[in-house]
Amino acid sequence: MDGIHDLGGMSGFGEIVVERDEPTFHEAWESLAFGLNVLAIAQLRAYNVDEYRHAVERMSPAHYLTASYYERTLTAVATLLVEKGVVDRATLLARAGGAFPLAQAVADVAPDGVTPPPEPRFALGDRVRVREMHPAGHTRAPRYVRGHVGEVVHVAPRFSFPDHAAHGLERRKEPTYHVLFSAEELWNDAAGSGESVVVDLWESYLLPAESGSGGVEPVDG
Amino acid sequence: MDGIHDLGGMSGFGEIVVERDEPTFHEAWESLAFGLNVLAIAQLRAYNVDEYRHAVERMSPAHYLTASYYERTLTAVATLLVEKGVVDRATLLARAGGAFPLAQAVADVAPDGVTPPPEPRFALGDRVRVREMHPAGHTRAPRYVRGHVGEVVHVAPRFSFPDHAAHGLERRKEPTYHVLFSAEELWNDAAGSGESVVVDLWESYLLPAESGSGGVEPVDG
Amino acid sequence: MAEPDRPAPVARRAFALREELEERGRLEPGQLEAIAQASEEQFDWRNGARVVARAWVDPEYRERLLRDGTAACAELGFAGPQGEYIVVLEARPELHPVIVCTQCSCTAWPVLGLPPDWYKSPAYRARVAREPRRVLREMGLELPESVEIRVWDTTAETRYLVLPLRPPGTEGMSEERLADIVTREAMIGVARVPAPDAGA
Amino acid sequence: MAEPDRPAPVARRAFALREELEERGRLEPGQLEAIAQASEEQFDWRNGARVVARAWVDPEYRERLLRDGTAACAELGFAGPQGEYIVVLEARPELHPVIVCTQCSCTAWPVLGLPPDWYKSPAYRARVAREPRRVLREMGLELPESVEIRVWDTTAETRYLVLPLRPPGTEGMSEERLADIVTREAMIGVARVPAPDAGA
Repeated sequence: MDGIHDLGGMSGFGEIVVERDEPTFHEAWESLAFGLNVLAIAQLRAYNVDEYRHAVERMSPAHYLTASYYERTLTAVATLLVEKGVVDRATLLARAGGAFPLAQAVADVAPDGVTPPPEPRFALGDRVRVREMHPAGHTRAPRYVRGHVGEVVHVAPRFSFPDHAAHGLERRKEPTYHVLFSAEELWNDAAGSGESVVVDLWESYLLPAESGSGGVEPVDG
Repeated sequence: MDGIHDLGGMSGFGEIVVERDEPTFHEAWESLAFGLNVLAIAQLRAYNVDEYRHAVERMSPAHYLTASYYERTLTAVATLLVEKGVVDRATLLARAGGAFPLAQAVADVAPDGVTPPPEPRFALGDRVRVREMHPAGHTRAPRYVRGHVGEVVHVAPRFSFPDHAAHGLERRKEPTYHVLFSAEELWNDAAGSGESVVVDLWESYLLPAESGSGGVEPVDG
Repeated sequence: MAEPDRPAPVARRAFALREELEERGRLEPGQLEAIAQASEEQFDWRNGARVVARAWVDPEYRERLLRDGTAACAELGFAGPQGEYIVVLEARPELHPVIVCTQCSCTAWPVLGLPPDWYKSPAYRARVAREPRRVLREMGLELPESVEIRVWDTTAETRYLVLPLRPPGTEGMSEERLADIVTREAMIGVARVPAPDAGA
Repeated sequence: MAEPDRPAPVARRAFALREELEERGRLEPGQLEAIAQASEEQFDWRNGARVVARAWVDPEYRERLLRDGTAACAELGFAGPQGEYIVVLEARPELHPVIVCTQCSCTAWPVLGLPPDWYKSPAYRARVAREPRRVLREMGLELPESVEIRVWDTTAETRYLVLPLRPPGTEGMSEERLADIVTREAMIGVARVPAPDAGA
C-alpha cells in the first residue's frame, strides 16, 4: 500500500531530536510491547514479521504519526492477535477501560504469479529500473525509487518475498539487490551534490533498465 | 514541498463518512476561523491565498492529520499573522491560556528563472509530461502525476504562478492546462478499469511528452 | 517550535486570535460574524442547483454554460471569490465526471457553497483519484463498468461544477421544481440526481 | 472501526493485552520481562563497537568483516534475530555511508542494539534519504562537499553496520580502549568517531 509509513523523501517533519544517553526503554509498558511482539512471533507463532510490519502500516495515518514507536508496536500486536483469534477484542477493551484503537482491515491481495528464475536475474553492475507498482497490500519497494533507474552494487541471498508473506500467500524466496541511485535520479533539481542512495530490493520489484516504466507485465511474463 | 497535504492516491484513510444535512459551520469558532482568513486576505491584505495554502501545508504532519479543516485554517492564519508581524506570538499564547501550535518555518525558495512565452506553449490534444520536480516550497503539481504523460483537454486563462506567489517572488501569470491521464498511466497494475483523472497544471510544470522525465532544465532553458 | 504545554482548546485559540486583532485595532466587533454570515448566504450550493435546472430546461443556456461556465453562472447572479473561472463538466451516460481537490479542498463557492466535511476529509482526497469507482460505490453510486469515471482534481484556479444527467420522469417539471431535486452531491459527481419517484 | 470512546492510556492498553494473554494461558507471569531483559543484554551496540575496534587493529579481520559481515560478527559471538545477513559499509575519506530504514526502523540488533528514538523518528526516516548532507550537518557532522554521502535504506533483509574511519591519534591504543571510543552514532553514520583528544 502507498501508506503513511513510506516516509522516504517527505518534507515537513522538522528537526531530528537526539536524546543523550537514551535508555532502550523509557517506560515499563514499552518493554512489554516489545516483548509481546517477540512472544507472538517467536513463541506463539501467531504471525510472521511481514504481517507485523504490515499491521503497523495499516494503522490510520493520524494514529501512526501521533503514536510513538512502541505504541505502533503494541497496536500492531493487538490487531494481529485479535485478527488471528488469539485474544478477544471486547475483552481487551473491557480490560483497558477505554478504547483500544487497532489497525484497519487488511486488503485482499492475490498472488502475483511470478516464478523467480533459479539463478539471480541481475548481476553486479547491471542497470535496473524499479517497477511503477502500487500494490494494495504490503510491499517493501518505497515510492521514492519506483520508476527510477539504478545500478546493482551487491547481490544478497534469497529471502522470503514480503508482498506474499505478509498476506499468507505462497511463500517464495528471491535474491535482493542493493541498488545504487544517484540523488539526481531520485530528486532531480532538488538533489544535493555528492549524495546517493542505496535501496535493497527484491528481484520481483526490478526490471532491466531498458524496459519502459513497466509494472503491468509480471517480471517473467 | 512533498508534504503531507499531497494526499492524492494514498492508501489507509478508510471510509468516507457523510453527514446528512450538514451545517456550513458546526461550531461558532469555525466560522471565526473562516472569517479571520477572509479578513486577513481580502481586508487586511496581510497575505495572499497561495501563502495561506502553503501555511496549511507547513503544519507538522501529525497536527495536519489530527486537525479538522477549520483548525488547519486557524493554524495557518495565526502562523501568517505572527510571521507578518500583525500579531505577537507571546500575547497570543497568553490569551489562549495554553499552547497555540503554529506551522513550521517557510523554506528559502529562489525564483526559477523561467520566462513563459507570450502565447500558450501547448494546445488541445498535445501530449505533455509533468516534470519530476521536488521543490522545497509551495507547488500545486501533485506527486501522483509527476513524471507522467497526459493529454491537454482544455487550456485555461493565465493565472498567477503559485510556486512564486506563495514565497513573495516575482509575480507572473501562465496558462494552466487540464491534462487527462489514464488510470493505467498513473497507477499501473493497480488501475481500475474505465477510470481517468484530469489535473489542472501550470505551464511551468509541463514538458512536451517526448522529453525525458526532465525537470533539471527549466522549461525555456 | 517545540511546545511544552498542551495546546489550548481550538475554540479558545480562535477567540484569542480574534481578541488580539481587536486589541490591535485591526478588527471591529461583529466584523467576523458578518463575514461568515454573508459567506453562508452568498456561497450556497442551491445556486448551483438553479444553474443545473436552467440548463435542463433551456438548451441555449446549456450550450452557453458548457462553453463558458463563468459567464453563464454570472447571468444568474452567481459570481465571486472561488468562482473566477468556472468550468462545467457535462455528465453523459457513458462518461461520469467527479470533482476533488487532493491538495486542499478548493470548490466553486458561488455555485457549490463551502464544501462539506466529507469532501475535505483526507479519505476522500486520497482515495477518489486512485479508486473512484470503489469510492462512488461506497457512497451509494454504483456505475456500470461501461461508464468511464473521470476525476477532475482542482489543482489550479479552475473551479468545476458537474452538470448531472436529468433523471427520467421529470419531463413535465418546472425549472423551480427541478432545482429542488438537484443535490450538492450530484454537482460534485458522487451521486446522480434521483428520479422523483425514487423518493426525491 | 470507529471508536466512540477516548483511547485508554497506552500503558493501560499494554497491560490489558498482557493480562488477556495470561488469562488465556498463552503467557507465564514474568515471561515478557525476561524477553525484554534478555534482549537488552543480547542486543547491545557495544558489541558493534568491539567489532569495529577489532577491525581497526586486525587487517585480516577487517578484510573478513568487509567480505562477510555476518560471519565476522559471529566470530566475536554476535548473531541472532535481525542479524541474519549483515553487510558492513566501510567509511572512506571520500565516501561516507549512513544507514536508515525509511519504512519502519530495521537495524542490525546484535551489533547496533535496539535503535534509539531519533533513528525511529519520522523526521530522520523522511529526511535522510532526501537531504543527507543537511541532516548530518544539523546533527553535528559537517562533511566537505568533496565527500560523497551514500545513504543505505534498510528496505529488505540485509542489516548494515558502518565501519567508521579510525580517528587520528589512536595509533597506540589497545583494542579495548578503541572499543570504548566508538559510538553508536558513528556505526549508523551520523557521526565520526572523535579523536581522543577531542574529548572522547
